[in-house]
Amino acid sequence: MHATLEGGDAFAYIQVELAPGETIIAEADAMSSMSADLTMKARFNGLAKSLLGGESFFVNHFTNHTSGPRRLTLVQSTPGSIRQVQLQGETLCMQPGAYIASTPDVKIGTRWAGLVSGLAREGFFKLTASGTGTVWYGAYGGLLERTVEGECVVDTSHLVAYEPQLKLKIQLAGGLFSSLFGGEGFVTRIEGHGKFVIQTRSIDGLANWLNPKL
Amino acid sequence: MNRPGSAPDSFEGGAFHPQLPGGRSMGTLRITGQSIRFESPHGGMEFPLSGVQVEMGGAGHRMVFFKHAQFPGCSLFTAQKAILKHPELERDPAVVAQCKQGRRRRLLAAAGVLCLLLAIPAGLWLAKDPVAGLIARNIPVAWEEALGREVFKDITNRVKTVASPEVNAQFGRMLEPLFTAVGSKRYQFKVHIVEDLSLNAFALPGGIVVVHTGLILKADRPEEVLGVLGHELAHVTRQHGMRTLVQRVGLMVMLHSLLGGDAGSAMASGADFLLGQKFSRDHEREADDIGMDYLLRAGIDPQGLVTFFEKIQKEQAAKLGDMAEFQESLTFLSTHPGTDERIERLKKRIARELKGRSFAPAVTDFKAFQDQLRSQLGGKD
Amino acid sequence: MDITIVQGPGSAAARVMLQAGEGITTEGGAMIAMSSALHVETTTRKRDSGSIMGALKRLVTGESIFLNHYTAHGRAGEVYLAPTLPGDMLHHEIDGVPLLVQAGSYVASAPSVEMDIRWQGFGKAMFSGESAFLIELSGQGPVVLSSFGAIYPIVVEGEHIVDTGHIVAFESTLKYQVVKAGGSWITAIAGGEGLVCKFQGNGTVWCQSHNAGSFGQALGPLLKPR
Amino acid sequence: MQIHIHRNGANEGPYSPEQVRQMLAAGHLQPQDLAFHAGLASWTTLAALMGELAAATPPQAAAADNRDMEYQVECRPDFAFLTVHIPGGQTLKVEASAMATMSTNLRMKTKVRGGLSRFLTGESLFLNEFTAEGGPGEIGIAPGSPGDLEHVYLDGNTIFLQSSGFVASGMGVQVDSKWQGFKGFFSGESLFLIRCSGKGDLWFNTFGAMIPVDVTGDYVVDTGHIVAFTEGLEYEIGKLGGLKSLFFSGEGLVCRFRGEGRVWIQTRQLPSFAWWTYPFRPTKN
Repeated sequence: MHATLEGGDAFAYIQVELAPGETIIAEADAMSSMSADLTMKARFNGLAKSLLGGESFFVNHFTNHTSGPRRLTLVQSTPGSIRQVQLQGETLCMQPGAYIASTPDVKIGTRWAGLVSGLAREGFFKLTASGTGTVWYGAYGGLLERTVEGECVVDTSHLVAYEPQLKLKIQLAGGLFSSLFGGEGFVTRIEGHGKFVIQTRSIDGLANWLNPKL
Repeated sequence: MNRPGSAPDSFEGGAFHPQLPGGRSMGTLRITGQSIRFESPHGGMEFPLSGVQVEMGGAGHRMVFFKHAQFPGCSLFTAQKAILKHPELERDPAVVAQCKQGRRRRLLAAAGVLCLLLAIPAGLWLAKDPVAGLIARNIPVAWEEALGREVFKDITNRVKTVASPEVNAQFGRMLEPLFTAVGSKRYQFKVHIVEDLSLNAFALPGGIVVVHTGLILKADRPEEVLGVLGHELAHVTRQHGMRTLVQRVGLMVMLHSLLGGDAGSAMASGADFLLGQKFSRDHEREADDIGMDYLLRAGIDPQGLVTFFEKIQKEQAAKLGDMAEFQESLTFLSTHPGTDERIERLKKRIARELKGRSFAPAVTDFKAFQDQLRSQLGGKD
Repeated sequence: MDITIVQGPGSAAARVMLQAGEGITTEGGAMIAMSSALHVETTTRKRDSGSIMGALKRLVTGESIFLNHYTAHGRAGEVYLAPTLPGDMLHHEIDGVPLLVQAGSYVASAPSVEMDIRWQGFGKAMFSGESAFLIELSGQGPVVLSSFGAIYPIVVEGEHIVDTGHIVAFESTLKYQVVKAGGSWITAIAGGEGLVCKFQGNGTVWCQSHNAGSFGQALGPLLKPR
Repeated sequence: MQIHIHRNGANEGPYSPEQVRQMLAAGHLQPQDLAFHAGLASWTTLAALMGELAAATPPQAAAADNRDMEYQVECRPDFAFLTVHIPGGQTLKVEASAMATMSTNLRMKTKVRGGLSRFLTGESLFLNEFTAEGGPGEIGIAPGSPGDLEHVYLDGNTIFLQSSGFVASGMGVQVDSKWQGFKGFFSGESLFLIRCSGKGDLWFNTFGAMIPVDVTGDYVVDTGHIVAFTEGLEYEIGKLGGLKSLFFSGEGLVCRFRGEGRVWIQTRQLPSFAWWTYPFRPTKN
C-alpha cells in the first residue's frame, strides 16, 4: 500500500494506492473519490467504539479485487491536518472522533478516560490504536508534536493524541474568576515523559470566535 | 475556417490516443470522401468512414464522438454538432437516429429550463418598492414585533438599558404627545434608553424605539430629541425596515424555495441586517417628511430636527478632527450622501409652511430630566 | 495576463496581473484588493456578448446576477480575487474542450472564454449533491475556480467514482451518472456514502477533498441558535 | 518556501523567496528563468511565481530580528500557532481563550479591558496576563479564527488593527480602540480599529491567509479584508467604481489607501462565512 498525505495543514487528505488484494478500513463517509472497480463493504464497528469512542456505527472496508493498482482518496469531515503513524506493537491513545483510517492488522479499541474527562466534555472514553500497521488520525487545525519532561498544561480542547504512559489530569485553568471569564475553562495537566500531539485550532474555539458575531 | 453558406467540412475537435502527450490533443477534424481526419500540432489520425461509429456522448450528450473498431482505445470528438449535417455522414441511418434522439433530449431540457426561467421575471418584480410595501403591509404585526424583539435582545446583550422607573416615566411623558400624533393602530411603541454616549437613536420594526443617552444629554432642547424620534417613528410606520428586508431577501427566498434550498436562511438573517441596515435615500426623505408631519400634528417645533441634524454633523466632524490620523476620513463624513440636501429640504419646508407659526415648548423641565438621567449613569459623562 | 494562486489550499487567493489593455471578468464580490489604476465596471452579462437571459440563467444557479469587469486602461495593475469559504483555487487554461463547473465555484475568466448555463437533469439535480445547474465555460483562455477543500485532478480513462458533493469541475468529454455506493444498498447507507457520482469516458475531473456540508454539520451544533 | 532555480542548463539553490526577490532586483536572476518549489506540479517561470514571492516574503524583513521575547510560528498560513518563550519574571498579554499549552510555572491573571468601545468592537472584554514565575516559561497560543499570524516589533511607531485581530503583546505595547464610522441615524457601515503603539512585541492574526501589500501611491482594499496597516497611510472609505457598481458589484465598501506604508490583507472575511453557517445552526426550542 502506498499512501501520501496531501492538502497541507488546511485540507489534508490521504491519497491511497491499493495493490491487488490489499484492504484499507476507513470511518463512514471518509471516501472522497475512488477507482470505480474497488470493492466497498460496510461493516459494523462494534458498540463500544461507536457509542463510547465517538466513532460511526459502521466502517467501510475498501478492497482491491482487480489485478492492477487502484486509487482511493480519504478525508475527515472537518478541514485540518492528518497524521500517519506506523505502529509496531505499541499503543497510541486518541481523543474520541480523531480516527480516520487504518490497515486491517491495527486494532482499534476504547479505554476509560476518567469521570472528570467526561464532565469536562472531553468524553468518558478515549480511543486506542494498537497492533502492527498504519493508522491515520486527524483533527481540525494543524497538528503539532510536543514533548513533555515532567509536566505541562494543555487546553482540553487542543489535545488530540498521546503516548499511553502519560498521565492526564483535568483541572481549572486558573482561579475561579479566570476560569469563568478568561475563557480558558478546563485545562489538562500532562505528567510523565513522552510525546503528545495538539491541534492548533479547535472546533470549539472556532465556535467561540464566531458566536459573538452571529 | 468554415465556409459560410455551404456545409463546412472542417471542425474544431480533439482526439484521445494513449500515445499523445497527456493522452489528448486538440486540433481540427476534417471529413473527406473516404475518411475522417484529425490534425494537430502533436500529430494526426485518420479513421476510414466505412465502419466508423458515431455517437453522442460526454456531459449532457452534447458532444459527437467517433470510434472505429480498427483503432481500439482511440476516439475523436467535437463539440460542433454541425458535423452530423455533413453530407458524407448524413447518409448513415445510425447518425440520423442519433441526431433525432439528441434533438428530443435538448427539447426536453430546454422546456425544463424555460419553466424555471418564467418564474424569474416575477421574482424581479418583487424587488420593486411598491410590491415590497404591499407585502410588508400584509406581514402580521406579530412577526414584525418578534423581529424587533430579536434585534433588541441582541442589543441588550451588548449594552445596558437605563432601568430607573422615574427616568423612563418622565421620558414617556415627554414622548406621549408625539405617540398620540402618530396615532398608529398597528404599533404599540416602547421606548428604551440605552447607556451609550454616541449621538444615536433608532426604531426597530414593530415599534421598539431605542434612544442612546448621548442623544438626550447632548440635546439643548427637548424638541431636538423629539425631532429625531419623529423621523425614526416614521421609519416604523412606513415599514422601511421591513420593506428593505422584503426587497433584499424576497428574491432570495423565492429562488431558494424554487430550487429547494433553505429559504429560512435568507429570511432570518434579517436581524443582523436590520441592525446594520441602510435605508434608501427615498426612504430617508419620506421619513423626514412624515416625521415632520407627526411633529406638526403634535404641536412640536420641527426646528429641533434641523438643529439637531446640524449638531450631529458638527459633532462628528469635531470628534474626528481631534484625531490627527483620522482627518482624512472627514471627506467620508462630509460627503455622506444627501445629508446637506436633507437639511436644506427640511429648512425649505419650514420656511414655506410655518412662517410666523409659534410653538409651545414641549416640556419645561428638560434640564432637570437630563440631570436625573446623568445621575443614573453614576456621574460619568 | 498572469494568474498566480497564492496561499492554497487553505485560504487561497488568485493574483491576476493585467497588462495595459487586458481585462478579466469576475463573479460579483470576489475582489479583495486591487491597484487603484484598474477600471471597474459592473454589468449583468459578459462583456460584448450574452443577454439579459444570461443574467437570469446565472441567477438560477445561485451565482450573482452581476459580473464585474476589471480592465487595465493604459497602465498595468493587479487584482486579488478570493471566494467566501475557506478553500483552494484552480487556474485552468481552456483549450477548446468545454469545462463544466459547479455553480458557486466560478470566480473569474478571460474575456475570450464564453459562459453558459446547463441544466443537469432532474435526477442529478436531486441526487448528485451538487447544484441543479452547471456553468459551461468554453472557448480559449484562462479561468479561475474555487472550492471548499483542496482541489485535486483525476484523469479518467474508463470509470471513476467521486462522492456526491465533491465535484468542482469536469471536462465535457466525460459523462456521469448518480449510482449507489458499493455493491448493495446496505453498504451504501450504512457506510455513510449513500449515492456517488460515476464518471465515464476520457477527460479530467477536478475534485474537492472536503465537503462544506460535513464541516457545517460538525460546526453547527456548537453555534448560537438562530 | 524553498525555491529551486534552473538556468544556463544547471540547477541552483534552493533560495528563500526574499533571496530570490533580491537576486531578481539585482539582475542576477531573470523573470524567464525556470523555478520550482514543493507543491508545484512542474517547473515554471520566475515571472509566474512573482505573486507568490511577494506574498511569501516576510514583511519588514529588515526589522524582523527585532524582538523582546523569543517566539516561533508554526502551521502557517491556515492554522498558525504561536509559541512564545517568556523570560522569568516577565508578563505577556494574551487574547482571552487563546491559550493552548503552557508551562506549569506560568501564572494566569484575567484582566478586564475597559471602555464601552469593547462592546462596539465585539471583542472579548477580557485579557489574560501570563507571568513566568521562578524562571522562564513557554506558552502556546491558538487564536480562535482559522488563519495566519504576524509579528511586528513596535518601537514608538503605531499600527492599526481590525477589531478582532489582537493576539498577544508585551507589556510595553498600549492597545486602545479607536472608533471609526457611524451607524444608525446617519446609516452607514463602520470599520472598527484597535490602535497599537508603544514599544514591544505585537502579534496579530487573520481569518484566512495574510498578504502584505506595500503601498506606494494608491491601493484599494475591501474593508472586510483589512487586517492591519501602518500609521501614516491616508485612507478613505468609499464605494467601488461607478454608479452601477455602487449597488450591484457585491463588493461592499472599499478602503482607498494613499501614501507610503504597509497594509496586511486577509484572503477571507468573516461576514460571508458567518452567513454560510446559518443553515447549520440549531433552531431555538
